[in-house]
Parts: sequence; C-alpha cells; structure tokens
Amino acid sequence: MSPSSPNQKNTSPYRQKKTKQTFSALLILAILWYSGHNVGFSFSELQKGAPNMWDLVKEMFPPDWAYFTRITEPILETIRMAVLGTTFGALLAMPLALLAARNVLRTPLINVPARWLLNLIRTIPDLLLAAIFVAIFGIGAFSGVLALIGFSMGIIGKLIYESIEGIDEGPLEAMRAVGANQVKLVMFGVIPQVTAQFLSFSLYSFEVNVRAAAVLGLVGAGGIGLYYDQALGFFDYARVSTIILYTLIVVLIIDFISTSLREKLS
Amino acid sequence: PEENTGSDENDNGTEEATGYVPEELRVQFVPSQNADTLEAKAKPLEDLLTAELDIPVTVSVSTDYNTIVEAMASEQVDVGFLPPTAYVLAEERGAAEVILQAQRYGVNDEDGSPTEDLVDFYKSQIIVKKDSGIESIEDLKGKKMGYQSVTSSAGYVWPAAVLIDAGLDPLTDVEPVTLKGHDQAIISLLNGDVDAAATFQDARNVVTSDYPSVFEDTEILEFTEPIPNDTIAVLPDMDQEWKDKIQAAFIAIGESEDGRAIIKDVYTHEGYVKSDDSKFETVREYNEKVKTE
Amino acid sequence: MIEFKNVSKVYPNGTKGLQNMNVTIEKGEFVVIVGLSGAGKSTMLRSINRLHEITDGEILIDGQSITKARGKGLYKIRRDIGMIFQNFNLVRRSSVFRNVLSGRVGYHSTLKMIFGLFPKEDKDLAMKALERVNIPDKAFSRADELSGGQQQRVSIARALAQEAKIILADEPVASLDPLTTKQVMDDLKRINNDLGITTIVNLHFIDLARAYATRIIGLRAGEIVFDGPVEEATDEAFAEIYGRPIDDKEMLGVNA
Amino acid sequence: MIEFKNVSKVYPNGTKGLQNMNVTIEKGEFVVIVGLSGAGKSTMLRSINRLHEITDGEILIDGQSITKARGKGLYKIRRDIGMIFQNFNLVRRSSVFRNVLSGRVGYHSTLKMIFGLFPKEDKDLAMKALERVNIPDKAFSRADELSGGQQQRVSIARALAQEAKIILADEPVASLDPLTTKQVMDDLKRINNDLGITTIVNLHFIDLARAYATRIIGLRAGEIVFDGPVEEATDEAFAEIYGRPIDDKEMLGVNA
Amino acid sequence: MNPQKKKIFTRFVVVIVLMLIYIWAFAGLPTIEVKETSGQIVRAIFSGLFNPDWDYVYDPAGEDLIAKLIETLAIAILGTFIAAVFCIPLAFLAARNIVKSRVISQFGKFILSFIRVFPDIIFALIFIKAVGPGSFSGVLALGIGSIGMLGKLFSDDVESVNLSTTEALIATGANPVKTLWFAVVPQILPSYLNFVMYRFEVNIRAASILGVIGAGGIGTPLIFALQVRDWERVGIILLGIIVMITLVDFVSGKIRAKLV
Ligand SMILES: Nc1ncnc2c1ncn2[C@@H]1O[C@H](COP(=O)(O)OP(=O)(O)OP(=O)(O)O)[C@@H](O)[C@H]1O
Ligand SMILES: Nc1ncnc2c1ncn2[C@@H]1O[C@H](COP(=O)(O)OP(=O)(O)OP(=O)(O)O)[C@@H](O)[C@H]1O
Ligand SMILES: [Mg+2]
Ligand SMILES: [Mg+2]
Repeated sequence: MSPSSPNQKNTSPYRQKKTKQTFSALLILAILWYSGHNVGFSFSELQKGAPNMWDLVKEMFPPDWAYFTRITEPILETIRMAVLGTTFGALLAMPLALLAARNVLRTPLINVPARWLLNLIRTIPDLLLAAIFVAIFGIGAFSGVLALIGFSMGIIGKLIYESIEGIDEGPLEAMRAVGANQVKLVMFGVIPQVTAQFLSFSLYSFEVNVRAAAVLGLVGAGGIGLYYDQALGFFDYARVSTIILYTLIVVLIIDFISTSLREKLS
Repeated sequence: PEENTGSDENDNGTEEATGYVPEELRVQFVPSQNADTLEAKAKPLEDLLTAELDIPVTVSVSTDYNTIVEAMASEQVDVGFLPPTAYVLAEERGAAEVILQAQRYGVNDEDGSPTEDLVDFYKSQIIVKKDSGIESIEDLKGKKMGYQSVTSSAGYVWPAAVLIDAGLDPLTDVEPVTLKGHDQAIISLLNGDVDAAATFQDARNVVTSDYPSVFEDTEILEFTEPIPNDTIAVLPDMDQEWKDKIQAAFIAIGESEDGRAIIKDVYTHEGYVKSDDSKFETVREYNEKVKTE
Repeated sequence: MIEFKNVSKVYPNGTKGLQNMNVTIEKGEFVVIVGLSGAGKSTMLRSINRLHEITDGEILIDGQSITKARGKGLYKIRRDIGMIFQNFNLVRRSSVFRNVLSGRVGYHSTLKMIFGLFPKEDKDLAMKALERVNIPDKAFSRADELSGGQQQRVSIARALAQEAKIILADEPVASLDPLTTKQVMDDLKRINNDLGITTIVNLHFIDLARAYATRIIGLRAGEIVFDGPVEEATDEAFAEIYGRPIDDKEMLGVNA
Repeated sequence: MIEFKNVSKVYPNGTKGLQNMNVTIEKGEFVVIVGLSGAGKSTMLRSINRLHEITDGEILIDGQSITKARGKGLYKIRRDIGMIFQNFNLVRRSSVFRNVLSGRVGYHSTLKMIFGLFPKEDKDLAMKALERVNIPDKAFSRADELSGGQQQRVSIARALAQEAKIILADEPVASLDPLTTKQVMDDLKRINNDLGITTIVNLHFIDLARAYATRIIGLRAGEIVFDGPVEEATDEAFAEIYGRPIDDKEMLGVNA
Repeated sequence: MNPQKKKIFTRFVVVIVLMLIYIWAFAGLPTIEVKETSGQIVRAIFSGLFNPDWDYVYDPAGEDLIAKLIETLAIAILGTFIAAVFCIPLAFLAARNIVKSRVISQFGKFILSFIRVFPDIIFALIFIKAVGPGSFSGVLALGIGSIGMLGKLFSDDVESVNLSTTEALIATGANPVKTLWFAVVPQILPSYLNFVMYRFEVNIRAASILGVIGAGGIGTPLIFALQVRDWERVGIILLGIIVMITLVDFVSGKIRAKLV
C-alpha cells in the first residue's frame, strides 16, 4: 500500500525487543552454565548411576499393607491439624495480601510494609518457627497448628497477592465508579475474581500441611512425621511407601471433594 | 578382621585383587547427636585426609544417616561416620564395615563437665526435675517419659533397657512421648511437658545458654551402661590395604597436634582408635532387648 | 454542575489524552460527546468520576473538587455519578443480578456489604432495572453467558439501579439493535427530563446525537473543537470535528 | 459456498441458540445478518468456523463438512475463514503488531511459530493491514492501551492479514466512528468485490445493511425469519424481523 | 428465584459439612497454657537472632556464609530451572480446559499429586544412590520434587484463563500448539513467572532437604545451628537468606518488567 520505508521504521521496535530478548536468553544461559559448573552437573554421571535408583524403588515394593491400619490414627491427627493450620493461615493471609496488592489500595505506605511482612514470614524456617512455639506453648498439637498457620500464611499470602495484582481492572473501575470504598471494592470487584485461585492456593497449602509431617513431628504433635522417621530409621522402605500411598489417597480424596464442591458452587 | 594380613610390599606386578581400590576417597560425615557444638564443615577433614592419603578426598556433611547408608550401599561413598545404631543397621544391609571409633573425653557424672580420660564410649541418662519426688526408676511408673525416636541409642534403646531391668515396660508402664532432639527433651522436662527424659550425658549443656539454671533445676535419676561411640566405617569390599591405610590415617590425624585441634573444634572428636564389629554386639543385644515388634 | 478547569491528561506512555480542557456542564443537560475513535472521549468521561487521574487542572462536581476529594468524600461524589462502560466491566464470574446489585453498594454500610445484606428495595430496584433493559430472565445467569448486547444492557442496568444524579455513558448503544438502542436512549432521555439528571453520552452516531442531545461537544486529539447546542451542530461543524467533511456517502449508516 | 443443513445449537444451560437452520450462501455474496440482540447472530457466525459446536445438523464449506473435519483438515478450513469478533478477542498483554501477526500463524509450521519466525512478507502484510485501519502508529503499543475503537480495528486488521476466502464479521463497526465505519465497510466490500471473498457481517444498522449487502438474513430467536436480496428487505420485512414494526422515530439513529 | 434458592440450599449443606469438620478438628486440640520457662527461652532465642554471629560471614577457608549462599543459589537456580521446564507439559496435560478429555486431565493431575506426596527425602535418597551425595543430587532432588507444586499451581492457573482470546487463533486455523502459544501463553506468562520465582525462593530455603543430602548449601549449617541452639549462628544465616532473597526479588523484578 504505502512505500516500504515507514514499514522498516515501524518494525524496528519489534527488532529491538527481539535483541533484548536474545540478550536476556544469553544471560540466563550464562547463569545456568555457571550454576551447573558450581554444582558439578553431569549427565553422564546421572546416566551411569541411574540403575542404582531402582534399588531403592524396588525396596519400596510391595508396600507393607498391614501397616495401613497402624497409621490411620496419626494420619487423621495430621489432617486435623492441617485443617486448622490452613484455615487460620488462609484467613490471615487474605487481608495481608489485599494490603500488599498495589492495584487495590494503591498506597505505597501500606503496600510496602505488608509485602515486607509477607516476605519475612516466608523466610523464617519451619524449624525455627517450631522451636519458638514449642518454647512458649510446650510440645503438642497446639504448637504444631501454630507452626502450620505460620507457613500457610506465607504460602497463600504470597501467591494470592500476586494473583490479585493480575486481575481484570474493569470491574474494579466499575466499583470505584459507583462510589464503593476499599472494602466494598474488594468484596464486589476483587473477591469474585480471585476466589477460584484463593481456593486453589488454600488447598495446595492444605496439602503441603498434610505433608509437613516432619515439622509436626518436631514439636511432638504426633501426626505422621514420627512414623516417617521411624520407618526411615529402620530402612523399612515398604512402610515408607505405605505412608506415601496413604497420603496420596488422602490428597486425592480431598482434591476430588474440593473440585466437585467448587463446581457445585460456581 | 583386625589383623593386617595384606601384602604391603607388592606394589608392582600382579597383585591379587583383594577388593576395590579407591582412586578418590569419598567421605560422608553425620554428626552424632551427643554433641553440644557442631560445625557443618567439610574442608578441614578433607585437607587432613588428603595430606595423609595422597589421593583426592571429598568430604560432605549430612544431617541424616540414611543418606550415608544408602550412598554406601550403592558405592557412592567410601567412608562414613555413623552413629552406633545406624552402623548396626548398615552392617546388616552389607553396606559398612567398622574400622575405627571416635574418642571423646568422658563426662563427669557429678556436674556434666568433661573428664581427663579419653574414652570410646558414652552414656545416656534419665533425668528428672529436682523437686519431682521421683527417686528411683520404679517411681517412673505411670509418669510421662520423653524419648527420642526408637532408633536412637542414647535417647531410647539404652534407657529403655534400664526400665526393663527395673521391671517396667518402657512403652506401656510409662506414658511415652517421642521428642525430636535431646535439647527438646530437656526443655520439655523443664516446662513440665514430660516428667522424665532420656538423653545423652550430659545434654543439659546444650540448653545452658537458653536456660542457665538447668543444672540446679534438674537431677540425674540413673545412668545407662556405656554406649559405643560413633564409628568410622568403610565399604566392606574395599581393598584391605586401603582399609589399613585409612585406619592409620585417621589415627595419625588424631595424634598430630594440628589435626587434633581441628577434629576437636569441628567434630568434637579427640582422636580415633581401632575398632571392629565385635564391639557392636552390645548394640545388637540392646536392640534385641528393647525390640517392640 | 460539572466544571473542567484547565484539565490535561497525559498517559504514562506519553499519549496525550486531554489537552487543557475548559468546559462547564450545567445540571440537567443532555450532552453528547462525539469525535473520531481515539479522540479522547472515553478519557474525558473517565476523568469526571476520577477513574483516570488527570495530570493537570481540576474538575468540580457541584462545586466540590473531585480532584482533591479523599476517602468518604470521594465515595460520596462517585455514588452520585452512574457510569456505563464501553467494555461493560462486568464481573464475569458473578451472576447478572449480583452485578446489577453492586451498583447499590455506595448506599450501605461496609459491614452489611461484606455479608451481602441488601435490603429488599434494592433487589426490587435491580430487578426493575433489568426489566427496563429487557433481560429480567437472565438475572441468574453468569455474566459471561450473555450475548454482547445483553452484557451491554447489564452494564446499563447497573447504572440505572444506582439512582445517580449524573450519568456518564460510554457508547452505551454500540452493540445494541435498533429497538433496544431506541429504548435505552429514550430511557436515558426520560431520566434526564423527569429527574433532571445530568447526562453525558459518548456516541458515534451523528443523527442519534442530534436527536437526543441538548448540547454537543466535539473532540479531536484531546481538545474541544466544537461546543454548542444541537442547532449549531451543522454538517460543517461535524466536518470540523472529524477533520474533514463527511460526504453524503459517508453519512450512510448513521444518517442515510 | 457455505451450506447449513438442519443446524441446531443448544447451549449447555438450555438456551436455544439456533433452531433447525437451513441456508446456503454462495461464493462472493455479501450477506448481512440482522436481528435483535440475543437473536443468535453471533451463534450463527461462530458455528460456521466451528468455534461453537453445533448440537445437530451439518455445515459444509465449499462442499467439505467442517462439522466432521478433524485435525489438519479443520485447521486448513479455518485458515481460509477470517473472523472479526464482537468483543475483539485481543491478547491484551501482547503488542498490537503481534496480535495482527497472529492472523498468519495458520500458514507456517508450528516450530517456526514458537520461535516467532514470521517471514518478512507477513510482517509487511501486518503493517499494511494496520495502515488500512489507520493505526500503524499504535503497532508497538500493548493492546490494552488502545481506545475501544482502536481495539476493534486491530481485530479487523488481524482478519485482513489472514487473507482468507471467507470473512465473518461480528459487528465489526460497533465501536467505530462514522469515518472509520465507512472505511471498514468499504474495505470489506472492496475485498468482496475484487477478490470474490464471501463476506458475512452481523450488523445492527438497517441502512448500513441496505447499503452494502447483496443479501440480508433476518434472525429471530435462532430462526431465519427473513432471507432475500436487499431489494426485498423493505420496512415491512424488518418489522417482521424485529417482531414489530419499526416506527419512524425508532429508525432514528440508524435511518433518520 | 428458584435457581437462587437451590444455590442457597447447596451453600447451606456445604456450610453444615464444613462446620462439622471444624468441630472435629478443634476437638483434637489440647488445652493451651503458656509455659513458665517460655519467657526465658524465647528471650534467649531472640537475643541470639538479634546478635548475629558476624564472624561466620566470611572465612578464608571458604566454608562461610557467603560461599554457602552462592552454592545454595546455584543449586536453587538449576533445580528450579529443571522443574520450570518439566512442569509445563504436565501442567497443560492436567488442565481441563485445554485437554478436552477428562480422563487425560485427571491422569495429569494424578501424576502431579503423586510427585507432590513423594517426600523430598526419598527423592534425595534416590538421587544420592545414583550420583552420590553433594550438590548435584541436591539439584536433581529439588528439580524433580518441585515439578509437583509448579505443575499444580500452573495448571490451576491455566484452567482459569480467559479462553475467548483463543477463539481468535482457532478461527485463523491455528493448531492447538500455536493457539496456546499465541493466545494462552501471553496471558499466563506473568503468573507462571511468579510461580517459578516463588518456587525458586522455596528452593533457596529448602534447608532441610539440602542439609539431609549433604549438598553443601546453607541448609546443613542452618540445621546444625538449630540443633545445638546456636541462635547467633541461626541469626546470621537467616539474615543472609533474607538479604539474598530480597536481592533476587529485586533483580528478577527488573528482569520481569523488561520481559513482560
Ligand atoms: N456461552 C453461552 N451459554 C449460554 N447461553 C448463551 C451463551 N452464549 C450466548 N448465549 C445465549 O444465546 C442466545 C443467542 O446469543 P448470541 O450471542 O448469538 O446473540 P446475538 O444475536 O449475537 O446478540 P447481540 O446482538 O446482543 O450480540 C442469547 O440468548 C444468549 O444469552
Ligand atoms: N491506558 C492507556 N495507556 C496509554 N494510552 C491510552 C490508554 N487509554 C487510551 N489511550 C490513548 O489515548 C487516546 C484517547 O483514548 P480514548 O479511549 O479516550 O479514545 P475514545 O475517544 O474513547 O476512542 P473510541 O471511540 O475508539 O473509544 C487514544 O489515542 C488511546 O490510544
Ligand atoms: Mg472510547
Ligand atoms: Mg452477538
């Protein structure tokens, strides 16, 4: 249609972006290469040793079926703590995430500290969290639940805050336009858009909590952690695989229930 | 296998292949639980051993003896530092053969301070609060007892044997509480979560900085019999000459002044003595004695 | 009354949305804004209720500066301004009814709204608004199950339910058929006449503009290039707005 | 040639989109589909390139059944059908240029596309398409930085770049100003005339329909209630389509 | 208003069931009491944390905080990279709106769940048997272990994507791969990067697994310090991790802003 000169000029930002991307790719490659060098990455070694991996897998079969009944009680106890830990973690995470999201409150004075708090929570290692709670409340389920609340908050808070920042701004505008204050804006513009993700993250965190057996074991809260320890301590891999299978079943059931619930509700 | 029967002189020519000859020595170290300071350092030992053995040595530090045993079972590690119970289990799996044991200073029974003697064993203790009214093992009946995991020699096996000897079932006559960490056991005792705790001697040192009056507030109810110290074990099918070489190297390190300073600082070891599997019969016996299932 | 005082708006990427705009719109006027696509019509409308922050100048609503308003004051001003969006801005996962009801949140306490406790009158109002745009039967469908025109009408219903004193409508009839177009425009006009509600509408149709407006504002590249009563909005005036005369054939589709 | 054979479409929630539709559209026709909002215009259009699965019947494109086509065959048929969407369907986070280029992906191997290796001709074609809709200067803006009408035009440019044999346009001018409307419709008409490209357009404007169409199809509640050449599309015919006569005042805005 | 009533009814049932679950969960909690020793011990912990052991930061022998952190960073980068690559096909396989067959998507979800319930330490043991203890097995264990979580979060995100833009691509005759690439990928790229960055952070902090494996990262010293209650050491290590994560966050934010 028109001469090709404007074309050339106009495709140049396109090319510019390409160059930028090429540079980023090269940078990433360089970082990967250095990391590989640092850790001694070697495909040939992996290939050579791969057959050994099966030794362990073989030992896990067949699972120790008789062990199933023994671990039902601790699994239930773990679930119990995970339910509480996740619920309160999620309840605390949501407001924090809303405060941290830059598109809802739009006040750096609040966003920045909230984000900082979220970061801090996530940095505290489980073990330290457990040590502190045990020091205060002694060993037992309560300290376990508190520790779980701590890291559910970390997980959910971070993830949900990022998805809040990614929501469609249109409905937010509509709510601002009808004169909604921040809370109403959140209730009608933000929440409906992120509930699906919020549920997904909470469930994920629930799952993590069920598996956070090690930490629960640390605080003497019972749960499945001690059984893992014991089975591994005796190199009893058949029992280890039994515990894994049991956990898998629990996770799948929970997944199934939650998906069908979600479908019913929406 | 305590005698050195290998032919040291036949370096060249057709040497009988007595086993596997390492070209590079891979050592993994798991700190024993019965220490009150630990450093996650590999380099010092690496340097000391390289100097002694003239082959490249890599040392890694791990927090879990499962990894050493599995790595040794698939010949990814040549030498492992294993706690006694773990060694027995590894030996059963054909993954390890003990050649040395670590030495430490003994612990003063009165105040938990170190003694002058180097020993290759340690003890474990059952500890209660001073004003608890528990005066003998029999008094523990019906009380809450803090143990470590059932694979722990000092935190479960030996103390449980003490209870058995006194006519108590360690799992049903007391209310067992499994704790993770000997420090945790002491703290749970202090804050009343348990009435008595089984720990190594003297685990109270670990918590003195957090709780300075721990020695005044608690007392030892009973000591156990000696428990063999940590082992240094090698792959069973290693060439005998090499087993000897490694044995000699560790002993030499323990005897040299620099070496000793380093192993003391980093691993709280004072030296190494030769050892063999027979010394661990007691461990097997104890394991058998307290076996639950 | 809406007053623009030296209002300018520059988008972060440098695009000039509005350039030094000065204009006053009296209570009860029915203003239609026309201009080429990209002229700044949406930008102007969105500046009024401060959905866009202007970069310069000040906008007064009934003498109060919305530019300077904060917190409750701002919410209050906005509650009295209804808006119909060009791209609907519905919460796609929520039901139509809930979308319309959300127009009422400005009237109730935050606590009640958290629990979704709308009084019966509000629900009736919402249903009535949906009836007015002819889609009461879609009330409990999810918003994303509607046809384009139906979504447009939900957006209109939300603004109607809001019972505002000013209505801003950004191409409210773009995806509607002639019957519904007529109905919606008539509705806007009736509300404007009966209740004296100031109405500002962005439109692309010259003849629709002429038929409903009391005043026409023409924009080009963020500047007002025409402002006057309908009578003055001659073909020449439109030629001026669109940058060149609109010949007869081009009037087709809007003015044939 | 596009043939509908006893086509019905029921949405999962029970809404009847199309009801037993039989119609044949010949190569080179310029068909305008009119009808009330929600009548099924979009549904009909989307059934042609199988964006919606019909629940009954069959649709043939140049004698080939698209209803039964699978894999490559289906992609091939679709590549030859360009579509302009009512709600634009742009990838909002991508640049305008990339959005337009994406109209070309049907022509190249998957691997090349993943690495974004479009030949120079494609890029020229994309730029030309953008020039045709008057927004070459926005080529490297993100799609969500455009005004409504500009987004509409990106969607049109994408369909133009596709160089299809059939063009389906779902209210392509809904948010455009009269000048651009004219330009776009002229373009569609020219392509239709010059290259013999079959063109089907959903429109709300009776007069636009009359001005450009060679044939008009009227829909009501998923059924064809009118089908004939422009000359037959009298006011009475439209009254039939819209369910009641359109009085003069209502014609306003589309036909004044 | 029948549909609304029905909805209210299902909600009601759900609420009742949830309440029962919570009653059951709370019933398991023991009475809470604050221990008398707590003040002393918590004070000791915090005074340690706030008096970090600065000597550990640098040590000429090379086994200091900085060296360990760099090592950890390298392990986390590679581990995350492996997971970030391998989670993609699994995530799409598990997304119900992309894979039309429910059976296949369920299978994809099952694989992801399976990886997730597999304890890290088992992955660690498996790879130690293959390549020996050290950073390399740490990388492999982290890499494979992270696939489960990344895949799950990512596939959930793919499921919530606005698919109307895919119509435009489908209509041009694009095959599913091209459609995904042009219409879905730009939409999910930001959250994908978020998830990857989040997992990267988790991997940096994956002290327990790296410590278990003897991978040489910061994990081992951290666990040792916690075990012997050397809070000053814990303090300095935490500080190191916080600083590193903040730096990484900052740099990645810059890179992301350039890319997306
Ligand atoms: N995804 C969907 N699920 C359920 N019903 C739908 C869906 N999409 C459209 N419908 C319904 O099907 C009918 C026809 O819709 P369609 O989009 O074809 O209308 P249209 O003629 O294009 O209307 P408009 O002019 O408003 O765009 C409408 O009643 C609409 O509510
Ligand atoms: N978020 C944004 N960022 C950058 N530029 C923008 C943004 N929104 C709009 N613009 C630009 O500002 C100018 C005015 O846009 P505006 O949306 O006000 O146009 P309009 O008159 O409403 O057009 P239309 O009739 O097409 O809706 C356009 O050039 C547009 O590209
Ligand atoms: Mg606009
Ligand atoms: Mg439509």
